[in-house]
Amino acid sequence: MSAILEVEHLVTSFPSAKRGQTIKAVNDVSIHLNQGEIVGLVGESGCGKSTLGRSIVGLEKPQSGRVVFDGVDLGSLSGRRLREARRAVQYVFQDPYASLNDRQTVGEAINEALIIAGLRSQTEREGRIAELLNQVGLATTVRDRFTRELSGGQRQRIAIARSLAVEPRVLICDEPVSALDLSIRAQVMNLFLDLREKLGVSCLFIAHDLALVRQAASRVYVMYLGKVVESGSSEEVYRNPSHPYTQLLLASVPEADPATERRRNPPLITGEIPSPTNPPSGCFFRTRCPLSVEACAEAEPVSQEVSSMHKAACRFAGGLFAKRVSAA
Amino acid sequence: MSSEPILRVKDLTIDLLTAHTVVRPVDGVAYELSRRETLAIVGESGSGKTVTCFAPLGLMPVGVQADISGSILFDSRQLVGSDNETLRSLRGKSIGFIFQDPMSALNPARRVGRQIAEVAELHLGMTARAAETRALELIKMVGMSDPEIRLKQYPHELSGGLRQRVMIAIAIAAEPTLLVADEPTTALDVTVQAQILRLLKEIQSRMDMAMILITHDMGVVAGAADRVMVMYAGRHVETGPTERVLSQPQHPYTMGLIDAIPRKQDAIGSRFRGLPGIPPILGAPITGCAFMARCGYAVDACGERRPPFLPTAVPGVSAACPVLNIRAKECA
Amino acid sequence: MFAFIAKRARNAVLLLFLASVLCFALVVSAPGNVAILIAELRTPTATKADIAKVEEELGLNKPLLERYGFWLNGAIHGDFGISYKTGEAVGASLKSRLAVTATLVAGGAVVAFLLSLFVGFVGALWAHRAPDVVTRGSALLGASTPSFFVGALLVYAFSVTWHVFPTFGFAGPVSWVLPWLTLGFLPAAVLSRVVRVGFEEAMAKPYVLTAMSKGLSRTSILVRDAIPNIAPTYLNALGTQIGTMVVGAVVVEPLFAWQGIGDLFLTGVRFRDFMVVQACLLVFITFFIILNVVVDICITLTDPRLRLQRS
Amino acid sequence: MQPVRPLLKAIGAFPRSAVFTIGAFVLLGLLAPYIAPHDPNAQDLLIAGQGPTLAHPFGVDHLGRDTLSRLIVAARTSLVGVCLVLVCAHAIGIAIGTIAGYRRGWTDELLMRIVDVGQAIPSLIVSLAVIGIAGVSYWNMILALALAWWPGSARISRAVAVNTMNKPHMEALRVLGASPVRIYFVHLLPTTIGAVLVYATADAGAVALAIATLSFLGLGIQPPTPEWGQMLVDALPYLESDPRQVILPGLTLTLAVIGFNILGEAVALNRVPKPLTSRMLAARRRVTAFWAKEARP
Repeated sequence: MSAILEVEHLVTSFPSAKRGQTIKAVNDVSIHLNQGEIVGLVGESGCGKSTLGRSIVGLEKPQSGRVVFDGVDLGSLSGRRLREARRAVQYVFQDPYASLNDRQTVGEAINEALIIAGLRSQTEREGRIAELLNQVGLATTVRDRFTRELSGGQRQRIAIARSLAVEPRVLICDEPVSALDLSIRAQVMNLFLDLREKLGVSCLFIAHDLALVRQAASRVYVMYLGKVVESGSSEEVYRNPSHPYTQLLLASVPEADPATERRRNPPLITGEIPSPTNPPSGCFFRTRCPLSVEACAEAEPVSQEVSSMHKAACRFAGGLFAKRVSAA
Repeated sequence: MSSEPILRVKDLTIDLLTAHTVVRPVDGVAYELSRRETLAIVGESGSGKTVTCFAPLGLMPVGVQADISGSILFDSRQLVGSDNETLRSLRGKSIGFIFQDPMSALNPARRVGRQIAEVAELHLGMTARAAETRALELIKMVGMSDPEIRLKQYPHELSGGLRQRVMIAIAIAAEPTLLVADEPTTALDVTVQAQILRLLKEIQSRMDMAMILITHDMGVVAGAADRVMVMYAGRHVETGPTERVLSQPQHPYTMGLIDAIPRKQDAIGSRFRGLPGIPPILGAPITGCAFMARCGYAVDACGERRPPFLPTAVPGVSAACPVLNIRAKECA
Repeated sequence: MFAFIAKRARNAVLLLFLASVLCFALVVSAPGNVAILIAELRTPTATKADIAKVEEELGLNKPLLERYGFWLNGAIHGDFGISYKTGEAVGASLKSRLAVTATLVAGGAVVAFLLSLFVGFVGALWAHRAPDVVTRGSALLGASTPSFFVGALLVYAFSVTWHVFPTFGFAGPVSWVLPWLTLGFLPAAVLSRVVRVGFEEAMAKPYVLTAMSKGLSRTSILVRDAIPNIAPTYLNALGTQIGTMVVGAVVVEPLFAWQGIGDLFLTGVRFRDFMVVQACLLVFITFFIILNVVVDICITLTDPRLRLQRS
Repeated sequence: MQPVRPLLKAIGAFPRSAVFTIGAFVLLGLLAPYIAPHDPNAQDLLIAGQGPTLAHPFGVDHLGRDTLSRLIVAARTSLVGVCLVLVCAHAIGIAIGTIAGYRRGWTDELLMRIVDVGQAIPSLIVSLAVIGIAGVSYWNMILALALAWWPGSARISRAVAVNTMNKPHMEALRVLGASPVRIYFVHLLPTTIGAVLVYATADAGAVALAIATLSFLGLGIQPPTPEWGQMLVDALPYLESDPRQVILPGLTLTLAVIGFNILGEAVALNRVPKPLTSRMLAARRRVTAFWAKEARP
């Protein structure tokens, strides 16, 4: 499998509310996405997962690092050529009520995307609109409805159809179901699975819902305070979390089964995410980590290989971890 | 839980009138809550779970008029039809409230200490200085570090979890007998959510409070609630002890909702389970069962009249489902 | 906080400098040759020699930068040159008229402040009931009535019909009442709407629901929760309105025959007396810049979020 | 079409009283020459200062000119002036505001600093200064007021533009690879113009007041063209003998402005929910009563 999208050492920062300070929302992150793969990106709010997604599609301007699509460094392009290259990577927004223009009908919204994609003939566009609506599981009769008349689930499908109009190869999905009703989330999630199967589209699935990501993604990245702390196949990471943050994060999720939930006594993470304006020295997680030692404050942890493809940025990851836990 | 329930709601119907529309988000809801008990009200957005608890106490934003009928007995006092002053004297003193988003729920221009202390001033008749001491005590009680400094801070200087702790301190300042928590952890991160839930349980048992926990998260329900009431389209469709409802759901909607939660056993890359169709749009009350259009078990009888709320085969669990009722009748 | 004030003061000085350049440039770039204008004012049949003489007198034949330096140096020391029209020293007339305008604007500001708070609070306390409808209606009317019309009506009612106050002149507090009311009326109406709209907005915020859940009464919520939130907006609007009142002096002073700076400015504008226009502009703009800094500091003090950002 | 639609929609939501007064003002201005009963400049010294008669229902002024006709024709003077000022000011303001909001970065910083300075100085001072330098004439007045008004328009346009650019549906267009020309001209500019049009209408009252004030000071509309402020100042010396000639133009001006101010208040409170009126409540309760009846059988 070859990587279709590679992100290398990406840094994106914002000016802070306090003057003269900056927030490194994404701090030296490298990830990749293979052809036809669904990859999860999880973390709590403020960990930089959305900023990473927005930086990839050019909605934020990264300070440094590279975004390579299909072997082409997007940083080396500009103007029209950049727009055309970027088109292959589309973005699905969290809020389907805001991502569509209220004043457009469904047909107009998709039609505009087709015009942007360079489809000149009106009849061809008409046919393509019907095809796209079909692809996302909507009847072609919705074409003349205004988007504001539709439900959240329908709107999200239309937003996806519009993205598909430019024939993307990668979808960056930023919390695509968290604004939707519980009972219809599965419908939209299954749509992503279908799209991958039928069109071979790869997905970067950004979410805070760990259970959702586990089921959908074959690989997963865990972010904390702008950095990737753990990565690996979903199987591995969920079964054998090797960064203390991942462990505590997974342990914090309550389970819907009262019997296990009552018995469960999750180790609580103390405190909250420190301000990204002024992150702790060394390991960013050490202020909340039950395992932290003095050395953690001195140097940034190096990514340790737990098993092949499974990495964690903690000095205790892998073999050392078990020792430390039993000692504690 | 043998004693007289602290809250007894019967046939509660609420119509919300606004400048543009009129909706009925609560349609004949009934439930009871005993002292020291936690009831979780579960439902999707628009199921009426928040309005059920807030409108009867006069907590509606400007521009929304709530017409309420039915009966709500709180501590053997009838709330429906009570005048504003009576309701106001209950709020804060006997019933504390926690809101979903602690950022917007706190006043950005006032110090958190003052926002807590004024409750003590109002309901416990304390002087400003005594109330300040009380606020300090409360801040310690909700587990905030550096309490003296926190008192003097403004909401925007605190993180989301700390803000929610302030909100809790405000709600319990006058030691109410009932705490209504509206999605108290939804706006928070999962690691902080666990801390806040634990704090709520702790305070509840320390202060001997009853609690209504409004949520959409079955995980939260499983961990925190004694009993659960599931709402759909403004109606209660199933109630019962948490462990029974969650493990043996009776109503098809509850079944679907619980089934839709991804499980550890699900294979990676497998399809997601969910409910077909979309929730009904609020408006006029629905004849027949509101869930009928999305229900796999529906029969013709479902559409005829509103299904009565009856005990099911599982002890302590009641549900409003015609199919279940028919089946129960056949068994009998 | 001190760093913030220092920074604002530094910016203000910079702005003052820019304003002085602007004032100077305005007159330099004015259409028509100033020298010809003045020469013709003196003798309608001005010859080339007359014009040259005027140029020599006013230093108009010197390079621009030198003229600016000369003018600025004079302005700092209170010398704004000689009026083309009257031949008086502009600096001296400004000094003698300052007290009149200050009295007018200060009185008008107090009227606007008190009236607007009273009207705004009455409206908020009895929101959407009779007192609110009445105060809102009056505020609407007030904000739509030009000050010269207000002045005319007041004069007609109180001087012509009832003989309570003198029609014009600057002679003791009794003669000040009508000009103060005239000047303060429109700003009061505008500000009372700021108060009323501010309350309306604040009372629709989610934190009001929290306050209600505490069992506070509507009046306590207005006082405790709403006021701290609308104070910064009100102060900002008050600053703007005080600025507008300085300009209002241009209308009100001639109406009541007060010899203030507004009256001087108006005469200057009418007769294109550039030295006077230039001097008055500089005085006005200096006042606005100082006013802005003061308002900014007040807002920062009342808004905790800004305070955090700026400290 | 796109910018007009939100305006029409907004007009539908305006308070009736505002729509009525503004509509009357605009109609009066448009039709003035056809409905004025007399030539507004025809003098008749014989009847100067006369009270209301059948021929002159509002009387005549000190030169014997028909007051009603002058009031009506003055509406056109005011309307044309207001429109000219607003068009000039908003053309500059919207151009600068949308460019700042679209480009952001240093362009935005620079343009907004200029706007800041422009806004810090009260508009009348700016206009007076311009007239003081450029001299008294109709076009100088328009220019002076436009110069005083554009910073406000630029500030609002920029806010709207920034807000629009940050909307996910605009971001979606950028991700789709829409060209800057499409984003700016097809989406950003029409949306901004639509939103600013409403503000411009609400602001028209302030411009009308400014024109009248300048004319009152003798620096705006020059005689014999009838204008309310100038009619008032003309009649001021006769305040004691004939107050009607002072009060009528003042009142007409106030009436014209009040419609715009009602609108301005409605715009400011647009997003703030208000308690329901009893009429509304009754209408909604009829619906719920119908529900109850329906549910019974």
